[in-house]
Amino acid sequence: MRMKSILIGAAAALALAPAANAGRGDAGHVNIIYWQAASILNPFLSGGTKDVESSSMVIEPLARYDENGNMVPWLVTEIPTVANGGVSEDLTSITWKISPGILWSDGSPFTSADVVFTADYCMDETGGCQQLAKFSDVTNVEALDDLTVKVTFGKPKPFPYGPFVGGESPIIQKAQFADCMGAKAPECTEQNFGPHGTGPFRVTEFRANDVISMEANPHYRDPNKPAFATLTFKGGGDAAAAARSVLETAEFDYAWNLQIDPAILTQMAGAGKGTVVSAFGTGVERMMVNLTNPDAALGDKRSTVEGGPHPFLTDAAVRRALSIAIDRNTLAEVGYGAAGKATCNVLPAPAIYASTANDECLVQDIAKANAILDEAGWAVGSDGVRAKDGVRLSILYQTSTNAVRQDTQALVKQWWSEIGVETELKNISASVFFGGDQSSPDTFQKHFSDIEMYTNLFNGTDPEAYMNSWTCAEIPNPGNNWLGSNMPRYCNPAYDALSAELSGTADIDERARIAKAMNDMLMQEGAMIPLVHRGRVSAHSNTLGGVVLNTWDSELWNVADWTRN
Amino acid sequence: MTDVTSDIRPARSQWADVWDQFKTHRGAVMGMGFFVFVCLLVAIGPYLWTLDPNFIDIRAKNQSPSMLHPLGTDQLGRDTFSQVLAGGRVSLLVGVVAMALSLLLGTFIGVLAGYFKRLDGALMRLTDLFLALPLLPLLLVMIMLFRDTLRAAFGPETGIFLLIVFAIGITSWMNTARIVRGDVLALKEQEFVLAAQSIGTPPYRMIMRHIIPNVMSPIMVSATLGIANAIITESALSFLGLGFPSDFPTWGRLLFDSTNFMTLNPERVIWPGLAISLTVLSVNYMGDGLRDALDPRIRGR
Amino acid sequence: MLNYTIRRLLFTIPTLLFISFIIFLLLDLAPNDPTGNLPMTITPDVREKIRESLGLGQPIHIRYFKWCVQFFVNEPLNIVEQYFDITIGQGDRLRVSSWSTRSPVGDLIAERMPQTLWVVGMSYVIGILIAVPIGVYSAYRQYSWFDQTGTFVSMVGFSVPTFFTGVLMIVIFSVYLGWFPSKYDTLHVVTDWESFVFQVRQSIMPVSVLALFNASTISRFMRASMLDNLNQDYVRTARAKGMTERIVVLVHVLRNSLIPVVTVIALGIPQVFGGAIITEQVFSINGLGALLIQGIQGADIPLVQTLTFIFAVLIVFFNLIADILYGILDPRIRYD
Amino acid sequence: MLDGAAPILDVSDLKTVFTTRTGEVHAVNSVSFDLAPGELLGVVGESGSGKSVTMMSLIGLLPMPPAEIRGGTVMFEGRDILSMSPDELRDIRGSRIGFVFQDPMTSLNPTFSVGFQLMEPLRKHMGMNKKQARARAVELLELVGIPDALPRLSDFPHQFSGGMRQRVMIAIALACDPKVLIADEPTTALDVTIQAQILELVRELRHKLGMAIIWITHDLGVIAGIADRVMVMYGGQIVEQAPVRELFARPQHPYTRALLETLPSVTGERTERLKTIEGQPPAMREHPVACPFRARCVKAMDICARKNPPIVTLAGEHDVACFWDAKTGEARHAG
Repeated sequence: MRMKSILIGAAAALALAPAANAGRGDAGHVNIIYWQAASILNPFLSGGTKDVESSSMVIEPLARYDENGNMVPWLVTEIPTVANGGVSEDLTSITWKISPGILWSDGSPFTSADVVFTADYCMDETGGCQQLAKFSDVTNVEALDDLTVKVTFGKPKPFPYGPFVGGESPIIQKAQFADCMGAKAPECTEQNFGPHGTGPFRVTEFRANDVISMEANPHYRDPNKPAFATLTFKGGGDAAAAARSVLETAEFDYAWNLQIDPAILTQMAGAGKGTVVSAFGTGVERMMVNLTNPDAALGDKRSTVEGGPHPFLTDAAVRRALSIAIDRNTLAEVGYGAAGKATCNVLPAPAIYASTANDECLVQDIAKANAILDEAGWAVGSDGVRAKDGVRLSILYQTSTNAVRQDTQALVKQWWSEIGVETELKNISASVFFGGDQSSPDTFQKHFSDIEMYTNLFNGTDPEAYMNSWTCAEIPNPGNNWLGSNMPRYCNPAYDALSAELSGTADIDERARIAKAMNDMLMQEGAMIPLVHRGRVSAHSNTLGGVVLNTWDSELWNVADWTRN
Repeated sequence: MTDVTSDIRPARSQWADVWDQFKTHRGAVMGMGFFVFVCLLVAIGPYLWTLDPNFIDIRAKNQSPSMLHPLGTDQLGRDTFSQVLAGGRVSLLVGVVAMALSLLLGTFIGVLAGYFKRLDGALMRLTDLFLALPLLPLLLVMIMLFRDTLRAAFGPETGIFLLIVFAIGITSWMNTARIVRGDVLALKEQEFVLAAQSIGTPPYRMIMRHIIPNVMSPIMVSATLGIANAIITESALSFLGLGFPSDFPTWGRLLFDSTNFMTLNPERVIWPGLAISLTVLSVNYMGDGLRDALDPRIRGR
Repeated sequence: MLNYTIRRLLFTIPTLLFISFIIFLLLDLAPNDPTGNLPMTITPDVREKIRESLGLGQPIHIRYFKWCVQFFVNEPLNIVEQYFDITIGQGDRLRVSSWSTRSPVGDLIAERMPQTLWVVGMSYVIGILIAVPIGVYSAYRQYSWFDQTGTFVSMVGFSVPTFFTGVLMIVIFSVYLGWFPSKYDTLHVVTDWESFVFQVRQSIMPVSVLALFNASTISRFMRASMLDNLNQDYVRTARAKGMTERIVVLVHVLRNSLIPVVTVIALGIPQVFGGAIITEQVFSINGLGALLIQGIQGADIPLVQTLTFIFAVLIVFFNLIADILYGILDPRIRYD
Repeated sequence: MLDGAAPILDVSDLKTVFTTRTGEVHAVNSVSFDLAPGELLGVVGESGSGKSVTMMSLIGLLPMPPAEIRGGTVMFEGRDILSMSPDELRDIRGSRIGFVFQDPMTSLNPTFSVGFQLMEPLRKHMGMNKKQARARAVELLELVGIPDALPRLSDFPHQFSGGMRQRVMIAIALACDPKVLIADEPTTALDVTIQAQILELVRELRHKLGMAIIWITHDLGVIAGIADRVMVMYGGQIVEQAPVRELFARPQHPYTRALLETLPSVTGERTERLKTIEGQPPAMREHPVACPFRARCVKAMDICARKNPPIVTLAGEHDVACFWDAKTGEARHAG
């Protein structure tokens, strides 16, 4: 009798299984390809998107942003606000209430001690935490009880959602990382390659810069998720090859960041095996103008404020002419297709922050650019290049190596040649350009060129930290080991004042006004030349269900919900 | 009927003989013809086909061959024909100069090592050393150290050209040296060399008259491979972002850029690929012909 | 011969020391800061401490000595310990660690070695197996259609870069025909016949791309060498003895022709261990080539030094093999 | 012919043409001769006169292409060699007909031991096993006068001197007791004392083994010492043929006479310069319709440019192809 019912039950399960991936692991195996391979699974030690996103399937933050940029509780019961009492009235503390019953993948309970430990881990000054900015102004993190954590800030924090929110600030397990504090952090290979987590998957094998294999976390909080029993996260190759493996050969189910010629992508999507998904976030492909002198003859003072101002880019007329000579719509169409749109702002999203004050540049106007330069006294010389007082408008324009960027460079070079500006193009391998090696002359921080181009963005929806990038203190120079994000070497006390004002303002509309003003100041003073508001472009196979592209957090944020159609 | 006496030939220089023999090799003559044709084409072509290879006409992007663009256009609407012409100048120059440099070095070191026993050990360890240094780090270090200096001295294109040619030249001579040394060692045992030595032929003449002509065939093979190798290494450097500026077309770069458009515009990949292959093929046939022509056993036949 | 071999073997020691010193110097003097790749938030004084712990403050000969001890004594012992699961001496020697991933370089290399050896090594073996007969027959029937076709194919074979042939193969065999996977699965383990078949399927494309290139090069050398020998007097002698063409070509001529080709082949073997950067990238094989280029770009000096040195050891070793083979094949060259 | 015995080798009307990139070269033009068993036939002529090519044509040793045998028959032991299959021909080469080449330095394979090279034909033609072949090889080396033969089997050619190498070559050629031995300038590359030793060896072996020998040389002095009969070649054809004494006593062809004059005279003045034949051999681009020697011939006549002189047999088995009559000093009546 018992035997029989078991058999019937098994038969029923067999019959039902293909119809709906009801239970954990029913959907089998899923393959994800990131053409940049993950090198570590600890986002506190690496800021690379590939590392943050691969680890987001294993370790999780307390709250996340959803696809619309709204904050959603993840490991907590609700988002603390002033209204619900989670954020103190004076905006100096925030209290998170952890959902009960969450277990680590090793079966131990997830508690407030882990959260406190994570804060200590990242804030240890010898540890070199990459996400330290998330913890700025934090003075204390304490466990009120097993499931309650209070974060205290040194000053009123209108936006207290820095720590523990979003894929870049997940919680790591205290028991596992206890011996990895400070200087020892990088040496804990085993922990960094296989952290215990609360996420839907856990690591079974990690090969640095190659491949990660994972399996469903048996202790995941939703007993029916994830649908996939195993997962492979493969790295290597290039964007086109990754797109091909999803869209044309269907070997992989999900491919990330397909910055390739839109014509090729469209053709690949035509094979009918996969779907290209894109969504706009905060990413802007922009040119960083160098306001200091990059002349190699300056030696150590090259591209520093001490080295003196740039011979011609400090002339506002030149920067304006350079900007309006560019046809941004063509750049967007050629390089990004539907996933790009022309923009004149460095802060194009979320919508409340988007300024319209700078839209002059949306339309290319070569004649006007020429007129501006004529007026400013830059006369066309016999070689077709404008010059004034012996200074020629000759620009070294660098970016990372990427087919779309090189196309953009070629187009810009042509337009600039039409206004009498000579351009020399240079491209540098992305791993060197963004690599941060202090002795390499080719990093984007050093900016040993007149103009450099790349995309920058911020996760989440609050622009405060992002807009702080262009304050005087952020200028990279030998004194701070070339650390800093103010590549244009822009320094304006008025801007710094706005920045300070922003961090002290709580009202959302007022914050928007200040952020827009900062954006407009940067644009009108020509510290950078924004080109294209870039969406994220990814692709998933037609058999993969549940993909929701999220540009405010990790793309793999809802991997637990993925299913096999 | 020809008069037999007319066949009594006056003594001629060796090179005239070599040339006579070379002329009889159909493949070699065709190869040489093609090579000269390609050289002339890329040298003169840009004056006849005056479209700027870097001129962008975005409305005319990804076009198939037409009267206006005989080989079509790329993804930015640049004319492929003028790009192939411009690219050929650089690729051929890089290929030939780098190959010549590596052959000269390789033959020089190989002959010295094989001929002078005293130098053998030291030179072969030097060769080992160069072989052991992986090419890429060496190139990267060299390029990082010298790029800015050369760029300042010669401008971005010439500076990089000198650097690339030099870098490829001094990192690819080792195989030639090893092979030449081996051949010279074997040759030294042969009687004609012993005979020449015994009549007191000085080493310089010995090497030029007796050794070099006899190691010509491996050198010729190395030369053929060398040109292809240089052209491809240049494209690999561009691939790593260390080569010429991206708006500076070379055959390797054109091929690389068009690879992703393989299914979209298949004709685009053909031109640079064909240009490289045919050039290498023609150099190979020239090498074959030259080897035959230099071989006295065949010449006598 | 034995004497000679032993002498050569002893001679490799100073050679290797010299080469290792040059590699050490070259990378040491290269304009890369070893601490440059550390996270930017590390403060300068912490950074300085790290530099000191790496021994960067010490004079160069001391650093070189330390490096040698580490490389020649500690690391081999570590590997032996790990492999046999035993403890020698104190057992907590420092391991050479990569600066970027912080894991022991030895482990990284061990992780990458299988796929590189399998794909690149296989392509080399297949390349030789194809090249030698083609070279022999092309030379024997010089200027026949076979020779002309072979010449053409091999010229195309090495004048078209692998980034092109690789993608071409993927488009044809993965996209259109769907026969082979376009990405190499480095986690795949061969356990039974079926998994072996999969392993073969996933290796076919990268192996043939590289094999084409290797075969092209080697067959040119083989052909040239055969041509040189086919005109020799001893070939006529062999024919005058009434030997069949088969024996004349495959015994008398081939042996002489192989002498220079063996050098080319032996010297090419270390390149196998260097991986194939472009092919590895096209098929996402992530072997030693990818590791090396990552190390270079990330200024990961311990990784690059180790890989380079292993490379140097292999070069010296195969050089020795080449010389010994030379001696075996060519009795005229005596080593005394 | 000696004793009127049936010839072991009978060549008639052999024509060999080379196709080169610059056109055809008529290397052998209607050559006919025969060889009696045990006879030693000397073949004389300058370099390029077609001596070697004729002999190599006989046994299919010329590379084809570029060489091509355009006609003629070569009867060996009653069978036409030229119509044999390559396999049949190979069975004859090295076993029934042995070949010794000019340059002992390059004629041996440098990478195989002398023993291996010597045992190769034994095993192939005589079907010997390794042991038998080895024993025979030792015998052969001893036969050609190499002392301490057994250990030397494993030596390589470069370990032998020139003369010794030529002895090895002879041993290889004699390995299977050939009926005919073709020696292509076997002593030219050797110094005089070694030459004399080799000559002595051949003379001795000939009597011991009783084979016929074709001895190609440009040195009439050598021929005088050992040959039974001499054949003079010029421009790819036979210009004169006679028993050795007859030829030296009464040379008929102006070319033969010129050759004889180049020999250093034993009685002559020491200061006298050696005579040379002016001019160079013809290039033989076409099938000769005129006398190939006329351009260098001191007795050339009008007819020589119009017609290639046919072979005329004179008294004493003396053949000559010339319009000029040495006896009368006048033009012979051309048929």
